[in-house]
Order: sequence, then structure tokens, then C-alpha cells
Amino acid sequence: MSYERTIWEKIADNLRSRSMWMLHYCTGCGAVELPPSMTSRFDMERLGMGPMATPRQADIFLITGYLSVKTLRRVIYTYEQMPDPKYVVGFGSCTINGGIYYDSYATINRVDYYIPVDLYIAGCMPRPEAIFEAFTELMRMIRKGEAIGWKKYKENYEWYKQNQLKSLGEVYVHDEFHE
Amino acid sequence: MISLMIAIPLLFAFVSIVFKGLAKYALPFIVLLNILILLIASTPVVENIGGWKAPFGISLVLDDASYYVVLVVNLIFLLLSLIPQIIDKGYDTIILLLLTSTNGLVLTGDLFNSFVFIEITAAAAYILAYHRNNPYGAFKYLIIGGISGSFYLLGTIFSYVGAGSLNMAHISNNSFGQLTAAIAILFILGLGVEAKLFPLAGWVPDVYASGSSLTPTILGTAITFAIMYLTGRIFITVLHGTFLDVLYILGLLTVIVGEVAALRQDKLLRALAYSSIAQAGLVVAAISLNNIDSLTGAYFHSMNDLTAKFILFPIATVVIKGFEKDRLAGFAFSVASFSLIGFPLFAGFRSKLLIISSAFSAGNYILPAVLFFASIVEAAYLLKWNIKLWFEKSDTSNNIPWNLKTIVLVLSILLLIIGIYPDLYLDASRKIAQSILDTQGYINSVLGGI
Amino acid sequence: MSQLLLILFIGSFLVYLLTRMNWIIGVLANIGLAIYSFYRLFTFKVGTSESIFSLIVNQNGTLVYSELSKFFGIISLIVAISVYFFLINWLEKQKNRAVFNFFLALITASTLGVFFSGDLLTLYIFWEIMLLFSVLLVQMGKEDSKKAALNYLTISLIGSYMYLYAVFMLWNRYGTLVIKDIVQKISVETSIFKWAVLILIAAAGIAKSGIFPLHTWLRTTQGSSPDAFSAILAGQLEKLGAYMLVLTVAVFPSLKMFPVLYGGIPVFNYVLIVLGMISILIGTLMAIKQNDMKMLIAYSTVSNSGYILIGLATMDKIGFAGGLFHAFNHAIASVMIFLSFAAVIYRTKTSKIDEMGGLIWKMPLTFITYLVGIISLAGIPPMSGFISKWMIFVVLVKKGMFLTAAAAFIGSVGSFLYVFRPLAGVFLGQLKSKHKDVKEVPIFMLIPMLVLVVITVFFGVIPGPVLNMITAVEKELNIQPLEHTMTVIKSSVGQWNTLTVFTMFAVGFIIAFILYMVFPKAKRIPLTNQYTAGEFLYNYDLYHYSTRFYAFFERLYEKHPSVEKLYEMFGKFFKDIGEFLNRWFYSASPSAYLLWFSIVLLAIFWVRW
Amino acid sequence: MTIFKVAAVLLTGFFVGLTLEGIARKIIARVQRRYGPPWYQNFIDVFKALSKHGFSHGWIFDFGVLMALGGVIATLSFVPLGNLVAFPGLDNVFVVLYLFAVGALGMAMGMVGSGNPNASIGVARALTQMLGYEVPYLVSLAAIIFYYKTSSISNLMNLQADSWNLFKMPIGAAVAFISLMGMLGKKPFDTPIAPAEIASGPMVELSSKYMGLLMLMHTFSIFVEISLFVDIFLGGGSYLVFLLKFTVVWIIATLISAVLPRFRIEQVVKFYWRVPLGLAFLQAFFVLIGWVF
Amino acid sequence: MMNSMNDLLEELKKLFGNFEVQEIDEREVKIDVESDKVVGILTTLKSKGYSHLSLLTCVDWINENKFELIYILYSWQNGCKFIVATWIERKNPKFVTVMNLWPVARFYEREIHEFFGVEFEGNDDMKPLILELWDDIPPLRKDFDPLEYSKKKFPGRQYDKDVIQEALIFRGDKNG
Repeated sequence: MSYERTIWEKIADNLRSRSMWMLHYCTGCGAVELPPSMTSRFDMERLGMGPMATPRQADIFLITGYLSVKTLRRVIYTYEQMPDPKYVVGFGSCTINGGIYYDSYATINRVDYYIPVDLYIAGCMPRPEAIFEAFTELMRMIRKGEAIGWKKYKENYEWYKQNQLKSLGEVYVHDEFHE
Repeated sequence: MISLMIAIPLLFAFVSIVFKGLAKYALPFIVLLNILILLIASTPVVENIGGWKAPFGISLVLDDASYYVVLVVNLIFLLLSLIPQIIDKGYDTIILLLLTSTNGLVLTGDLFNSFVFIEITAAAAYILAYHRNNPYGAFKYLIIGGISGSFYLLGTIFSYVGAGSLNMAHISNNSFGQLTAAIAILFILGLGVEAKLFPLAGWVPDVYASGSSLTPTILGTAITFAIMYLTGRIFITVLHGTFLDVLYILGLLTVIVGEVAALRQDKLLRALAYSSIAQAGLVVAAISLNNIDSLTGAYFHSMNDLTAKFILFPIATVVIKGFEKDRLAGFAFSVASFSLIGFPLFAGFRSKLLIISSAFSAGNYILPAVLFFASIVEAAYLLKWNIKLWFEKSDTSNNIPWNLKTIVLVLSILLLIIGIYPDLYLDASRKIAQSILDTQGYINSVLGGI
Repeated sequence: MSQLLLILFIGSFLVYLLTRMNWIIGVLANIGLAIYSFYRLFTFKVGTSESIFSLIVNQNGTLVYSELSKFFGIISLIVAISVYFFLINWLEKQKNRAVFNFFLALITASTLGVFFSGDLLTLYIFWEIMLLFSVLLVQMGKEDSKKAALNYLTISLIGSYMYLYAVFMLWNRYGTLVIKDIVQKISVETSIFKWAVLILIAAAGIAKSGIFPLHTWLRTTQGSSPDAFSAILAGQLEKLGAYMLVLTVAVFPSLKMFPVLYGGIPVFNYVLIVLGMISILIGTLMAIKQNDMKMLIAYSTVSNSGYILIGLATMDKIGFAGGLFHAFNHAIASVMIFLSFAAVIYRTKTSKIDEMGGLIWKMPLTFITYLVGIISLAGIPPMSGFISKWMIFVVLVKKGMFLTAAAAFIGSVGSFLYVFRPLAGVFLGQLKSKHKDVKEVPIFMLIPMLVLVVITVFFGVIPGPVLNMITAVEKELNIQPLEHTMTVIKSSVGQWNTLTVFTMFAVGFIIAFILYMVFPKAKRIPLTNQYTAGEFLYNYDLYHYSTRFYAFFERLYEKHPSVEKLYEMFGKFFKDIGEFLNRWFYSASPSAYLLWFSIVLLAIFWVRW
Repeated sequence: MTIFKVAAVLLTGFFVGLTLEGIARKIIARVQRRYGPPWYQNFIDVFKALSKHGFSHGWIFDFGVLMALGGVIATLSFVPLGNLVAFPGLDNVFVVLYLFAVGALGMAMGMVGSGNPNASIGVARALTQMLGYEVPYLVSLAAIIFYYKTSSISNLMNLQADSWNLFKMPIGAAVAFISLMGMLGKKPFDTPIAPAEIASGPMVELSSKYMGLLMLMHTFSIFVEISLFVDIFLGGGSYLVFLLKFTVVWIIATLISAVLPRFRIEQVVKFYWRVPLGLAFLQAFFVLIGWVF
Repeated sequence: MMNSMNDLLEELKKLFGNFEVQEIDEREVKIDVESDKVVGILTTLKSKGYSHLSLLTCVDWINENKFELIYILYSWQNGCKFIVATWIERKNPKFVTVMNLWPVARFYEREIHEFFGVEFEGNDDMKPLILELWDDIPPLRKDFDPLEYSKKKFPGRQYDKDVIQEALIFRGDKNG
């Protein structure tokens, strides 16, 4: 379900697919898979991907593993700080349906209920091969214009916001630790 | 005729003991009488008391130098008499006594006679020192004054032994080899205390800073000027400049010590006392350079200094808090302090300029350096006081009596005028310097060519 | 000229009376006076000399209107006019305004007097008047300004009395005090005399412009004096120091008077260059440490006076021109910076950098003035500051003085550091909550600032007019004039064209702007929407980096010997001696008096007998 | 005529700069036994960054970025590339170096204008590091200018016809190369942009096109620095020979930076003002007494 | 069991009367004490060298309708461990604080309050420590059902298709 795009956006999507910058923000146990994918054996950089320190410069947001309520608040806050054509990749089953923590009072069961996720990678922490499979798939989707999570977030922002508030109470929390 | 100038104040001094309060109001007329006599008398007048010829009897000499010095001294007394508020009950006789002895001091041509008048001045000064119950200061002044008086007496005796007579002209006429050294030392010590030289001026801060506005105004101005004249007279005319370099060194020491000590003071009066020590030291040092320019500079500076002190001391004693209320007194105070420091366009600048140029032409490079150091330190603490009195918030400040305010204003305007057209003070001091320096003229006029 | 000076002095009394009535009229009168004298400055014919009322018995002072006095007169009057305009709104917050205005008028009058004076003593008299009234003005500032004023007075007096000492040495030697005659005679004297005279005269310049040994007063005075006056102090009074240095280096022909030591520079000038070098290093390193913005710029004045001194002392056609042009640039730049600081303090009541932040969003025009000011002060190309620094670099490199060149480079790159500290700490970064309602300063304060911005930019692009004036001065002091066209500055080592640099900068800016417009428009987000590593922040006052901005660099020279403490130690030393004297000699018991009495007796006997 | 020359200089700067950066990333990858991105990766990154919808922190943020890029473009236009000289007489060494400061100041002002303390810390570090490497560099240049008696870069270039300054003044060349490493902001001296410590320093708030513009500025500044070094120390003959020398210097710099860890900021200044400055003064002393090979 | 621990137990028994002792291993012993004697024992143990309160936790015995508070003390001199346990009511659990003995107990008690709802007099700092904006009964109590809470607060994915069926097809056991 790609939307109609001008020639410029086609070119831009083509470029975006070849130089995806990944936000260096590891939310769960999947983060341990990233170093091997960056270093010499798998080398993420040959796809044009590299870790970026700040959300302002990043394109992809990796949600690697279970997402507790408190981390979700930070994820939403960082997601909104990223510039516009941004893509979210969910690692492992915990992001799909809560995984082994489906019945825990502290972790959420379904990420795309709160922020749009473009691509899921199955496996209880996918190996670098699966990650590269996902990245190439994401590149194809971007080139085809199918990775339009950020547009969905913008269009039905109200729905997402209402879901977030229903589950989290309020996104920005003000307690003794945050002055 | 000039002996009347001593007689009249003495007479009224005794009269005033009888009529307790009124002498205070008679004082201006007496001083006016004195000035009248002075104006009538034309210079080089020599008057032998009791008809005895010069070398034997006492002779009063009124040449150019003593004419102007007496004039200045009497003018100061006149100004003082115009402010009766500060003269307390019993002190009018003392003021009259002081007037007689200072006139006598300046006019006399006879050494022993000058010793007598110095002792009378000192006595009057001791009582004055006691003015606002300052017993310890007065006592200290009494001890040191007495000793210096005795040394002065020794000096006169030695010169009598040497020259055979007590008359200054006669003494200066014939020289007496080795003895002059001893005489000079004795006179240095004798006059040193009154002239506030370095180690001998211990009494000055306690006496001047006793809180009474009368003592410093009189002692600091009139008496100091008379003593400066006397030092000049004795050391240059009588002793032909022996031991002037010792005097020079003592003078320099006094300047440095006076300024450094003044820097530390936290009370205004004491700081001003030290400043007067330093100025006196400076004048002595300038006199000891022994050339026409430096002598003129010395007396010109001494005149500026006494005018400034006449403004500073009364204001300092009366106004403690600040000049918020009466700006005029503040203006006078600032003008006086600026002239003391030597800022251009004020009188002090002219006199310091003269002293420095004379020092340079005499090839002496140390005096200007010391003078600059002194004026830097003086500028520092005087401006500190100026700023403190002018700009700090002051709630109460007792107002100054109107007549003091007018006199102070007149004097400060005088300082400004002198700053631009200095010839009023300059000619007077030039005449004083000339007459002190030509000893031969002095001898001829006194001895009348025996 | 004496007629102009008379008008100025009488005018200042008039200003005093007017300000007592209504302070706005007083300020306007002051502006009128300054503009009138600025106009008259151009009408005078160069080279005329008049006599002024006689100050010494047989000698009346002379006033000479030379190219040099015209150049420095123009600088000081530009500074004066812009600060007086600034006063229209600023003065109402200052207590006892009448006296403030009166002293300002007097200072301007006496500065012009100094520039016009033809003989050394008239120069001294105007110098002292300016000194006295500037001390009384300095102490009208904050509470510790009284002590700072006294500090300033003592050091300046040391300088001026050393100058007076030299004046008398000359007067005693030649009988005349007119500079022109002395200059002919002096080159034949013995070298000790020449060294002594020139060092003493230079002392006044060093004290006033804050070169190394006598620079400690600048920090406290600038820090605590009233803000408008610190602009005058930096702009006008420092240039007096520069004028005195020109007097010692160029008017007294140092080239003819001293043997050449190295690279065509006489020995005496080399001593001055070493002093200049030290003051650059001290100024830069200390400025980086300061937290109070006015003290920071005070130290930058120390380092810039070092540049002026080095420029002048090289006596080379480019170096001398560089020194003079730097005096001009430094005056304009430091006035702009101090006026912007005064505007900031006028609104935020504090001058500490770490208590402010993000003021650009509330006071953009003040920010632009400050920005252009620091670009010129730090010597960055499009502005005029760079041209003078370039000249000084070229002359240092041409003469092969590498140590001085290294100090100059450290000074210029260091100036990027310390000028950036207030920029980042005060204007950029997060806006403090207590400054939420700060408004821009009223219009009358903005006009002078923006006028100065225009002047700096104009002379940055077309330095022709100022360079013409400078070459005229060089011709007058018979130094080989600098060859330059309206916008090209030639030197034996290389030349460059200010206009092409500016056009290329504009071209680059346009290219960047085109790129900026072509690509998608960015969304404007509020200042509090920051990357905070995922944390929720509510008190953004703390989220601003401005305290100890260069902490890591300051740690390198933390335990540095401080000259200021040395002078304080001297001060205390004198006070202790005073204490000792007071206790031993003056308030002791009579028996002590006798002791001293006998000691004097013995001393005289021992010495004389 | 000069317009075409300037355009040529800018385009070379753009294309050669970005390709060489891509090649550098390839070299670093190969040093780390990785495959590494294609050589045109930097072009893609720049245009990708430019094409995104970013955030702006107010007019000073935009003005800072524009001033930065404008300043560096102006500097680049003054630098002669071999015999391609845009402004023949006017390319003075000090003018080029201090025009470079305009770009640095613009970037610094813009980044701190974003309001993020990480940016202020990064900028403070960048300025201190600049203080560190600028002084030895300028002193060594002063020695050369004093020796050749001219400070215009094209003259310096032509005067090296017989033997390069690299051989004439080896110590000066070494000092200049060390300062060049500092200027490039490569690994041993990239404390201002330390991603781990202060979240990529000044670039913390740079979102889309601002990031792109600043990457362009970074490329141009690298191009300016190295072409200065090549012109002054390696002769820099015809255009192609110049580019060859440029690549060689660039590869050496990348190799060094690929293996060295990052300096701490105090160490940077202490290092620069001890070893290189001493060597620079030594070189100046040699030039003074004429020991030039 | 170490003899030093033996005579310590004897001493405690003498002081505080009898209590049930259970030896876990050579250097570790567990004692069950009535709730009013706990503080006394803890102070004596602390004075005897068991200075380190390594853990203070609570166990929910729902069917005995009681909470069990467990204090684990560790001695650095001889490396032995004392586990002091006590039972408190489950309805509105209340106990005295040991904050004055060990400052660290403040956070343990705060956590127990958050997750079990036990009140500690003397420790007024009962703010939530770990959970943010918690709106249900203390979660670690046995009568709290996390699955139902998770279903209520964090809706999952609605699986309408038969996953097992699909897996079989995928593996090729069934055609389709």
C-alpha cells in the first residue's frame, strides 16, 4: 500500500534506503546483537548504516526486545524528537505480542499500538543474519515507499496518543528524580 | 614703634584676665591695631629697646622677611578671632599671649630674646594642647618642649661665648671655627621639635588630633610658619648654612615617615596631623637647599599649606559624617585637599612645581622623587576621605557656624586664585627668601656700620 | 584650539547646571557640545599652534593641532558621542546625575586638551584634570568601586608623576618644554639620560593603557565602575595611553636616538615590545578565566593595548599603521561591547555570566552589536579589527621576530576563546526563567550601538578613509607611509583586498542561502525541546553550560603567580610600616621621645664630628 | 573569468572532497578488516540528510549554519589548487587562516544558539583545541614566510620549484602536519565531536538539512586545510599533480587516525604547546641562522 | 554449624526465650522469631559483628493469611549469615522500622510498602520507588493477577486465525 510520490521523493527514498542512520539507543536484550552486526564479520556500514548519538540525526529506531512501561515513555519522547522520514524496527517477539513477558504487569504487549512499527524481526533475539535480512527488506520497502509508519503516526496521531495515555497514564512523568 | 606690636597684645592679655569674657570680642581690634602699625612702618626698621646700641642691647629688626611673616601671622590671628565660637572661656588670654610671643619671635634680632619668646609660645601651646581635655598629649608635649627649649638655650649660650654678644647680626658677623658645629647641632635639636622633624615630632598627632578645632588651626598654621621663618633666619643668616645637609636629611625622613604613617590612619584628624608633619618636613628640606628658588618655593609652599590647613582642620573637627547637608563646606574641603595634593589649577601645584624645578636646577634628584612619592600617598588618603565624606550616605552632620563657613569659602577661593595668578603669595615669599639670604644686608641694617 | 577648549570647559559647567534642572536637557547639551567639537575638529587647519594662558611664571603653554591629535581626537569624540547618546535612557538609573554628566563633559574636554597640547607641562595639566575627574566618576559605581577608584588613582598617579619627573629633567636640561624643540635637541644626549627620560614618559602611557607592569587596576575599575563610564574608560582613556606611547616611540625619534638591536628596531622599542608581549599573554590568559563579563573585557583591553604597543614600537611603515589602526578598532569595538553590556545590565541588573543565558531571544539588537563588536575585537576578516591585526602579524613576520609573533598568534586565537565566553554564556543557550519578561533596551540606547556597527562594517570593507588619516600621521612623524588604495592594503610581504574578501564572503553566504531555501523547510521548535538523552526536564535554567566555561583549559595554569596580589602585598607592606611608625614614634611614652632625642643627638655628633 | 575559476575550485572541493571522504571510510573499514561502504556513500549521506524535514531552533541557529558554510566557501575560493588560482595576487596566508575562523565562529554561534549544553561544551573544546594547534602552525608558517619574504600562497608555491619545502624545512613540515591532524578533527584530535562523551558535541541538535550543510562545510574545510598544506609544503604543481599529492596526504592522515584513540582536551593543548611549538621555534631558529637544506 | 554461631544462638535464647532454629548450611542459620522480639535480636546481632543488613524482604503466605518479613544479616568477620524471619498480619500489615540501625533499610521498607503494602512506623518516606503512576493493589501480592492487569492495561494482538493450523501447512504435513 504505497502512496503516490513525486519524482523527488522517489529519488529521496532511494537515497534514504542506502544511507540509513541507526539511533544508538538500546531498549532491550536485543542490543547485544548489534555490535556483531557492526563489526568486521557482518559490517552494517556496507549498507550505509551507522550508529548516531542523537535522535536528531537518526533515521531508524530499533526497539530491541521487551519494552517496559518506563522505557516506553522514553521511547515515545525520543521518537517524537526524530526528524520526519523515520522508521521503527521491532526486534524479537516481545515487541510483537509481549513474548515471554506477555503476562507481566510492567511490560507492554504490542509496540505498534503506541508507535508505528515498519518491520518486525521474529525470533527471541534474532541473530545478525536475520537482522541483515530485515535491513535489506526495510531498504526494499523504503525504496518502494511502503515504509510509511511516520506518515501513519502523523495522520492518526490522536489514536496513538489516546492509546499511549490509556496505557501509561501520562507520557511525561514528574517525580523526585526529574528536576 | 614696632615694639608696640608686642606690647599691646601683652597689655591686653593681662587686661583680659580681669574682664573675663570680653577679651574674646576685643581680639579682632587688637590684631587690627597690630596690622595698622605694621602698615605704617616702612621696611628695614631697627629699634633698640632701652636705647642700648645694637651689639649690646636688644634690637627688634623689621626687614622684608619679618615684615611679611608677621603680616601673615597676624592675618591668621585675625581670621581666628573672627570665629569666636571655637575660643572657649579662659582661652582668649592664651591666644593673646600666643600673639605676643609669635610677634616677638619673628621681630627679635637677639638670640636670647628669641629663646624667651619661644618658651612663651611653647607654654601657651602646652595649655592650648590641653584644650579639649587631652592631658596625656599635653604632658608629652610639655616634656619634649622643655628639653628642646633647654637645648636652644645651650645654643644661645655657646654663641654668646663665641661671639661675645647675643645679637644675631653680630654673631653672624664674626665666625668662630669649631664652635659653629656645636651651635648648629644644638639649634637643630632646639628647633627640631617645634619644626616637627622626624624623630622629634612624636607629640604632633596627639596634640593636633585631640578633637578641639582651636589647637590644630593655630599651632598648625601660625606657629609652624613662624618657626619655619626662624629656622631660615638662624641657619642661613646667622650660621651661614652650616649643617644644612643634616637638616635636609631629617626633612626628607620626616616627609617619608609622615606620609607613610598617614596612609594607615582611619581617623581624619590624625591623618591631617601627619600630613602637616610631612608638609613641615618638606618645607625644611626645601629651605636646606639654600638657593633663592628653593627658599621661595619653601615659603610659598608653607603659605599654601597653612591656608589649606586653616580650611581642613576646622571642617574636619566640626563635620564628622558627610557633606550631604552643606555642599559649600564640602567644596572648600575638596579644594583644600586638592591643593594639598598638588593637582593642577590649585595653589599647591604651583609651589610643588617651584620646589621641584629649584631642586633640579640645584642638581638634586632625590627631593623630587620623595616629593612625588609623598604626593601619591597624600592623594590616596585625602581622596579616600573626600570620597567617604562626599559620596557615602550620611544621615546626621552638624552644620558649620556661618562665619566659619564664610572664612573657609573665602580661603578656598583664594587658593583657586593663587593657583592661576600666584603673584600674591609668590612676591611675598620671594622677598622673604631674598632678605634671609643676603646676610650682609641684614648685618648692615642692624649694626648700622659700627 | 584654546578657544574650543575654553568653550568646552565653560560648557561643562553649563551642562552641570542644566542637568541639575532636568537631566535629559543636560545630556542633550552634552551631546551638542561633543558634536560641536567634533565639527570644529575638522575645520581646524593642521599644524597651527596657539598659546594658552601661562601656567609657569615665565613660560606660557602652547597648543599644537597636528595630524596625530586630529586622529586621536576623532576617535575619542566618536566614542564620547556614542556614549552620550546612550546616556539619554541609561542615566535615569544613576544617582547624582548632575555630577556624573559634569565630570563626563570635563573628561572629554581634558582628553581633547591632552591631544592638542604642544608642550609637556600643558599635557601634564590636562592629564591630571582628566585623571582626577575620572577617579571621581569611577567611584560612583557599585559598592566596591571606592577601593577600585583608589587603586586606579594610585597606579595612574605613579605613571603621571614619573612623567612629570621626566618633564622636569628635560626642562632643567633645555629650559624649554615645547615638544618640537626638545625633539631636535634630544638625540645628542648621553644614552643614560635618553633611556631615563623615555622610560619615565612611557610610564604614563603604560599606566593609562594597562600594559604589563601597571595593568592590575583595569580589572577592578572596569568591573565596578558605572557601565556607561566603563565604555568611556575603555574607548577614550585607553587611547590617551596609546597617544602617550606614540609620543614616546614616534614623536621622540627613537630610531635616531637608540642603536638598532634586531630587525631594524631600536633597543628601547624592543623593551616596549617585550612589555607588550607579556601584557598580551596576561590579558588573554586572565580574560579566559573571568566570570564577570566586564572584567573579562577589561583584560581583553590589556591584551589589545599590548597589540597597539607592539604595532607602534616596530616603527615600520606597516607596523606603525597597524598599531594606530588597532587603536581605532579597539576603541570602537570595546565601546560597542561595553554599551551592549550596559544594555544587558540595564535590563538584568547583573553582570555575572553564569547568572544569565539566552538573552538573544529577548534582546536581538544588543546581540548583533555584541557579535559585530567581538568579530572586530577578535580580528576576524569581514570586520575592521582584522586589518590592523593582519598588519601587525605581517610586520612581525617580515622582521623575523618569532617570539613576538607567537605571542601575537596566541593573543589573537585566545581572543576567540574569551570573546566567545560571554557570547555563549550570556546571549545564547537556555533563557533563565527570571529573565522571561526582559524587553529590548529603549530606542535611544540602540541608535549609538547600531551606528557603531555600521562604522565597523564600513571600515572593515573600505578601510581607505582611516588609512588616509594614518598615512598623513606617518608622513608628519616622517615614517615611510603605508601604500594602500581604498580597499587594497599592500605590504612588502603580500597584499590583500578587503572588498574581494567581503564579496567572496557574501557570495559564499548566498550559495549557502540558496542551498538552505532549496531543501524542505524545517519546523521551528521551542527552546525547551532539546535532546536530553531521554530524560524529562522541567527546570531548564540548569540546562545551560556557562559556569567555568573553559574549566579544562584553566586547570592548565591554575597556580599562576598573580601580579594583583603582589601589589596588594606592597600596599599592606606600606600600611604595616605606618603601623610600626605610629606605634613606636608617635604614640609612645615621653621616655621614648627622649630616647629618640638622644639618638638624633648622637647620630649628628657621630656623623659630623 | 574569475567566476568560472571560483566555480571550478568549489566544484573540485565538493566532488574531490566527498569522494576522498568515502575512500577514507573504505580505508578505515579495511584497517578494521571490514568490507566498508561504497566510495560514493558520502554523497548519499549528504543528499539524504538534506532531503529530510528537520527542526530549527530559531533564527540564530539558521544564521550560524549559513555563516559557517558561507565563510568556508569564501576561504576555499581564495586557496589556489595547484595552478588553478582564483584570485592571483590576493591569496594571503593570514587572510585565508583567519577567514577560516569566520566559518568556525559561525558554526560555534549557531550550535550554541540551539540551547543544548552538549553543544556549548563541544564548542568550548573545539575553540581550546584550535588555540592548541593554531599557534605552532602559524609559527612554522611565519618561518617559511620570513625565509621566502612573501606571504602569498601562489608565490610560495612557485618558489618551491627546485625542492619542496618538505625537504627544505622538514621540522616545519612535521609541525604543520601534526597541526593539520588537529585541524581536520580526525581521530586523535576529535575531542570536540566525541560521540560517546557529549553526544557528538556541537552537532547534537543538527537535524536534517542543517546536518547536510554542516557535512558540506566539514568537507570544504578539510579540502581547504589539506590544499594549504600541499601548496606550501609540497609544491603543488599542475592541477592533476596537486590532486594526486592531495590524495596521498589525505590517505596518510586517515591511516594515522584509523589506529589512534582520542586525546583528552587538556592533553591536546598541553601536547600542542610542548612538542610542536618547540619544534616550530627550533625551525624558526634554523631559518634565522640560514640552515635550510 | 560454626561453634561461634552456636554460642551466639545460646546467648540469644537466654536473652529472648526460645525460638525455632533451622540450620541451612555450615555458615548459615535461619531463626523464626515473634514480631515483638525482632528488633531486640537484630540489635544484639549487629553488636556481635553482624553489621551488614544484606536484605530485608517480605513473603506473602496467602493461605495462612500472613506476611513473612525476612532480615538477612551478614558478618564480615567470620563470613556467617543470620536469617531472622517473623510473621505479621496480612490484613493491614504494620511493622516497626529498623532505619535507625541500618540507614539502607529505608529503601527496602519503601520497596516493601510499594510491592506488598506493609506500613512501617518511623519511616515516613513512603513514596513509590520503582513503579511509575501505579494505580492497582501492590503487584507482588498473591491476590494480584498480572495477566488480567496486562490484558486490561496493555491490549495485545487479536489472533483470529488458527496458528497451529498454519504451522502444519507450512511444514508440509497438510496440504494447503
